[in-house]
Amino acid sequence: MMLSDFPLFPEAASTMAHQVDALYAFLTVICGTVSILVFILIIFLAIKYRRRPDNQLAQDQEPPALLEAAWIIIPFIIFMVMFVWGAWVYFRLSRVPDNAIDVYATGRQWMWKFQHPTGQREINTLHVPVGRPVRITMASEDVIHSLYFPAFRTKADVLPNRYRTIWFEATKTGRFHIFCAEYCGTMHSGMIGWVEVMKDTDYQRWLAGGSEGSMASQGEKLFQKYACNTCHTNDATGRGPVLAGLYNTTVALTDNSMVKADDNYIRESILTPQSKVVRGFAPVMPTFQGQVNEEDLLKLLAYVKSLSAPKPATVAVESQQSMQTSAGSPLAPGAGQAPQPTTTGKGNQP
Amino acid sequence: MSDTTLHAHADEHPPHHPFLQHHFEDLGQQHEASTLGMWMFLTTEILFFGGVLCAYWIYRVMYPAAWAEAASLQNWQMGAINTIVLIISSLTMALAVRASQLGQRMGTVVMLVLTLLFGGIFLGVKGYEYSVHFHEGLFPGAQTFTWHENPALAPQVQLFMAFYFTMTGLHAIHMVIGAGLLLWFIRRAWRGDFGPEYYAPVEIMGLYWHFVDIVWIFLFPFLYLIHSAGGHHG
Amino acid sequence: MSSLTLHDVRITGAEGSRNYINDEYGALSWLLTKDHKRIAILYLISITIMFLLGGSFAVIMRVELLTPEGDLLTSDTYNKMFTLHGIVMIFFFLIPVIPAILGNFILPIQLGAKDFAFPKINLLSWYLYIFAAAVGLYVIITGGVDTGWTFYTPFSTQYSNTHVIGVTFAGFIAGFSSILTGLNFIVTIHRMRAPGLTWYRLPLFVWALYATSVVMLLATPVLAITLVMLMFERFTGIGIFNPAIGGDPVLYQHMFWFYSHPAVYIMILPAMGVASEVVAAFTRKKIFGYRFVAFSSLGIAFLGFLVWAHHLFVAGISVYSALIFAFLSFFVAVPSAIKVFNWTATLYKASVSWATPMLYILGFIGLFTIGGVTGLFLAALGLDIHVHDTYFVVAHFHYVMVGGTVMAYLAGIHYWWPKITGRMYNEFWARLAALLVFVGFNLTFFPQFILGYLGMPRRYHAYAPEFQVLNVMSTAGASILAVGYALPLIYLGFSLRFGRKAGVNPWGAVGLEWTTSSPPPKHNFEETPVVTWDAYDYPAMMKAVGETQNV
Amino acid sequence: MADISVTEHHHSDHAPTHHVTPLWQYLLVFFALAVGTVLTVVASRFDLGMWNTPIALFIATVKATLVILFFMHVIHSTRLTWVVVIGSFLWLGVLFVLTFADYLTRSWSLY
Ligand code: HEA
Ligand code: HEA
Ligand code: HEC
Ligand code: CUA
Ligand SMILES: [Cu+2]
Repeated sequence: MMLSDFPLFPEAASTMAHQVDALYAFLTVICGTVSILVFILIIFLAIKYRRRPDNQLAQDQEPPALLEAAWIIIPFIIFMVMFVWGAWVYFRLSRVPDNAIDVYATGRQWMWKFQHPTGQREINTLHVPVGRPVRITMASEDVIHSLYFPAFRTKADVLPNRYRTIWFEATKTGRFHIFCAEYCGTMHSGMIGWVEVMKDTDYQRWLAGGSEGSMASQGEKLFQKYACNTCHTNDATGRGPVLAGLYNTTVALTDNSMVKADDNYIRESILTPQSKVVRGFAPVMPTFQGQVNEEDLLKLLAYVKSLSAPKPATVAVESQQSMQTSAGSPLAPGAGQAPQPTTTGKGNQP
Repeated sequence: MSDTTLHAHADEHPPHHPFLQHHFEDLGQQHEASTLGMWMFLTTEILFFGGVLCAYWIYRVMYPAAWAEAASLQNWQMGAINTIVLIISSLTMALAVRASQLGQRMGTVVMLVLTLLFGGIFLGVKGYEYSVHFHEGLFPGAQTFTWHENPALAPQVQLFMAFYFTMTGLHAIHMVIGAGLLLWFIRRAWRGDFGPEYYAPVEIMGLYWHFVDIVWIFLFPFLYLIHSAGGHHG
Repeated sequence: MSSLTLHDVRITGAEGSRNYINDEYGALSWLLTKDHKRIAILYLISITIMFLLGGSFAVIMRVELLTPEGDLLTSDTYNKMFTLHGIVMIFFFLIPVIPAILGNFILPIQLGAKDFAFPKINLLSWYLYIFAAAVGLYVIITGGVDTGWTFYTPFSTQYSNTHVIGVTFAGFIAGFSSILTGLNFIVTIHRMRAPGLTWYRLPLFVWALYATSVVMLLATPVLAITLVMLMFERFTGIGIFNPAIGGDPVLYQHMFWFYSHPAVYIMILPAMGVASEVVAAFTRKKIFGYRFVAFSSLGIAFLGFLVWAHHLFVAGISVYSALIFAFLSFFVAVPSAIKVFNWTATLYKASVSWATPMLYILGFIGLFTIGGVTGLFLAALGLDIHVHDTYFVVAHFHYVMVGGTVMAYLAGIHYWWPKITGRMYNEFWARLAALLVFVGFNLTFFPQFILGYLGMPRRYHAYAPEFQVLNVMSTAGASILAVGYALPLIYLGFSLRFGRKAGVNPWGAVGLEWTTSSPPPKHNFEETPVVTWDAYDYPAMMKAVGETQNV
Repeated sequence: MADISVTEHHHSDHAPTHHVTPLWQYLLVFFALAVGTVLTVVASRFDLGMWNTPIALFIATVKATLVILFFMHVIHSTRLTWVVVIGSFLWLGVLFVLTFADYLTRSWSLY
């Protein structure tokens, strides 16, 4: 009668939910069996061999030693099955499908802010289409939060110093809980919301309704506002590298290492530009730490990502790369134009 | 109880040494127990300093440029002098242990006093460096960190300085505790407590002092002598 | 030959003579004592008080959680409640409880030593504990703290406006207390064993405490330095985990769990030691696979250091390192399994007494198994994503900590109570309490597994209405549990005055502690014993004694 | 080596061999430590590319080992002491290796 008030199993509304549930069921069966077996055995043995006048003394009888090996090896094999299965599910939960659509999220005490690439913004509610993988790129403005969708069986901590991503593909339309799962202060339990899963057509209609322009176009405005465009021009004449086509390529750094230009790399390039300096360039880019807030940062990110548009970008990539190799090699070893740290200290010149 | 196979021969001891505690069988057991105890304690110290070193290395790998820049703000001459000073004090400490092993009362006292003296010099130099950093605005904190000669690196330089003060500060606290102990040991040595039979306390004091020296042996290159990664860029 | 020895030893302790309790009188003779047995009593009193305090916080929380709305307490108060509950229970109750009370009392006696290697340091640990507890109480009285027991940055360093420095300082000091205890244990076990007491003759409680001490020594300093860095950061405003200057909050979590995961083995290993003692004593049998059980303690201690980041699976560590840590997490389960199966096998063809300590231990084995296997759920990466930071985790750790360690502690205190006080408690009430604890415990925490899988996050002051029924069950269970815990306070206190005299060896158990009078004399033994028998050599003893008392 | 054994005063099976290190050994170790310090400084003045850090670490480790073995008498200590010393550094290694296992693989991509 009260079944709706007394659920034993959460709703499963994503492609991964059933896989997590299957793993859960497997573990419950194995572990449940073992636990019950242990209970039954101890109760049975404790009753059967309870102390009576005729067995004041334990019979000094040792079970065969083979047993010892058995209960080391058999559980171990079972454990390894659990590990492999768990790892497999984890990997699928971590690996974002390539065709995912993007949503951006910011956590702050105590609300969730979502932005869609088309520019819609919402608080504590998230609209997504059913049947399409959705990737959420997110960061926190203050402490650590954790974006949790129980019905999708996924969550990820939202950090103040870098982007995390989380993805899901909803399989049902409807409203599902959003919780904050990492303790974040007074209203931690109030940092909740709903995810609205809509039919794709409804979703497209929803997206069309009213906006301040796409995130990328807002990012473009910021790109001018923060004067990024003074250095990052569309051709190789600027002081900074051309950003078109940068996203998801591999970048060579001055210390000869290579990094992938992913979300976090771009974020880092803006906030702590000197920590990874592109080969062939002087570390002259100023830090924007403390000047660009998380939401604007996401817009800049969306803009830089939008520059990877295929047509002109392929040209840009090539020109940028050839520029780097030609300009890079003569500059590389001890070109002296970089400010040498040793000149600023005191008392350190021999 | 008359059954002699049951019980240790409790009263075959010669008269008890004045420093033998009642629950030990003899001075050998006491000596062994106390040095083992000290080593256990040093184990915890290794992990104590090791924890902060681990954090330090994580960031050093993350921010090589800032680390090199920040290390160049340290006065390496002072660091080098202090390293030598501390090594000398370690030598005198070792000699103090030796003197007490050989029952040389005055030798022990003199060596302990020298150890204290060099330890004091070390702390003096360290204090001087601290005051200079303070004036340079290198002390981490919203108000106190005013160093911005290289604005792009300043945040991570501040991070480095947080390590600098945590690590050298903890080291200095250990030195101060060591100095306090030395004072007490000098008194006991003067009183003639130690000798070939009973020098475990001096040995333990030595273990502690050498450990503090070892910490510095690592801190010196870590904090003063970082060469910029990759060599050619800031 | 060994039978003769046992027989003789058994009659050495003379009744009614001077013992450690009536040896000296006056408050100072207790507060300045260097006798490990008196220090154990000091710990017994102070740790019990802390347990009641931590339990009161739990009761307040459970009452608040009766309804989905946060109507009884404000959010801030609730947050302080679970934080203080966690801190008091972990740092001031569970970590010291078995080593500092039972270990302190029994370990030197089981080794046939007069005292620990460093009696003064032993007393110092107690004072450090008291000092830390005092600082903690001061913080509680002046407003509390709301970070959760894990003190995650940057909340703890920059956003909380409660007494974080005070309480982390208390944790820091308590850490030193536990370091010194561990140090004392290790040196004592290495250097103070009675003649003839070789490693393989040691009771398993000693092995367990040895492994525990290793963990204490190697893990606690890292917590200490982490808390120092945290205090420094909060103090100067700028520091090592601060994202604004490039710090990484996840690094804090690494360092915190480098201690705190091994710390859960600081909590469970001594409990496993007690279990081995009690199982042997009440089956009158040598523990099956003695060496396996002994070495599995060391195995757990070692492997326990390699798995800490299983607390960080969703915190933002790399996928590859998550795989490593999950893989290693399953390894720790192997030595735990060895123990469970060996205890169970010991019951086979034994002479099982249903005395109170044994009831608790039978409960312990079952509940620890449930707690342990649900740990496997959490270690299975893909599943942890869903249940991390939900009540599933809360249920898991209460099963291992309350169902495991607290049960084992209760078993231990009942088992050694006659030795400690010289008196027997009332068996009827004791068994009733054991039953209540078992029932109340399961009713409290089993529903939380379901809640967790349903998705109820932990540290929630108000929750979604569909979770209410299970929460009400949980609160109901907690009230039964409270009665179950209150009873021992009463009947054990009662036994001090009215209990039957215990005699040297009321259980007919073997072990050096059962060869000296109850309560033991000041220096434990009239003369240093020489050991010529193996641990738990019941057959030999039984032959020697002839007939036994019924228990 | 003019070792003076003082063990004959002990009548316990616990008694360790109490070894008095000859003076010249202490002085030699001290000299090595001083040289090591100078070497560290000198090496840091040159740009050795990626080798600067390993060299500094190597010299520091050698110095520390000398102090542990000779000043702290581990070379003449019981096996247990060796275990304790080596064990504590191994444990520190666990902290380093597993923490770095996270940081160094964070940028690896998933396939
Ligand atoms: C006494 C304390 C204790 C103990 C012993 C354990 C034991 C274990 N714990 Fe637990 N744990 C905690 C206390 C403890 N834990 C606490 C306090 C937290 C939360 C902290 C916080 O966030 O506040 C936690 C959280 C926690 C997490 C993080 C969850 C999260 O936050 O997402 C994980 C993940 O892997 C975990 C795993 C394990 C494992 C694998 C064991 C293993 O050691 C268990 C091994 C035992 C067994 C497996 C049972 C016996 C075995 C058998 C009978 C064999 C047969 C079985 C089969 C063949 C299936 N624990
Ligand atoms: C040893 C460890 C230990 C122990 C014994 C307990 C015991 C209990 N714990 Fe808890 N618990 C933790 C360790 C422990 N806990 C930790 C580490 C956390 C995480 C904190 C965090 O998130 O930071 C936690 C969190 C936690 C939560 C989750 C809070 C949240 O996330 O929002 C809950 C909720 O039900 C809970 C309940 C209980 C209950 C009902 C008991 C019961 O077993 C308690 C029973 C005891 C009593 C009822 C006291 C008996 C006393 C009397 C009867 C006398 C009356 C009192 C006086 C005279 C003063 N605990
Ligand atoms: C003073 C000139 C200057 C300004 C202003 C500037 N940059 Fe840069 N930027 C550079 C230089 C030079 C580099 C290459 C060296 C480096 O990596 O630090 C660079 C690198 C980058 C990179 C990494 C490019 C790559 O190829 O890997 C990104 C992304 C970037 N900048 C974004 C921005 C954004 C966004 C802004 C404005 C908020 C901005 N920059 C403002 C000079 C500048
Ligand atoms: Cu945000 Cu909890
Ligand atoms: Cu753990």
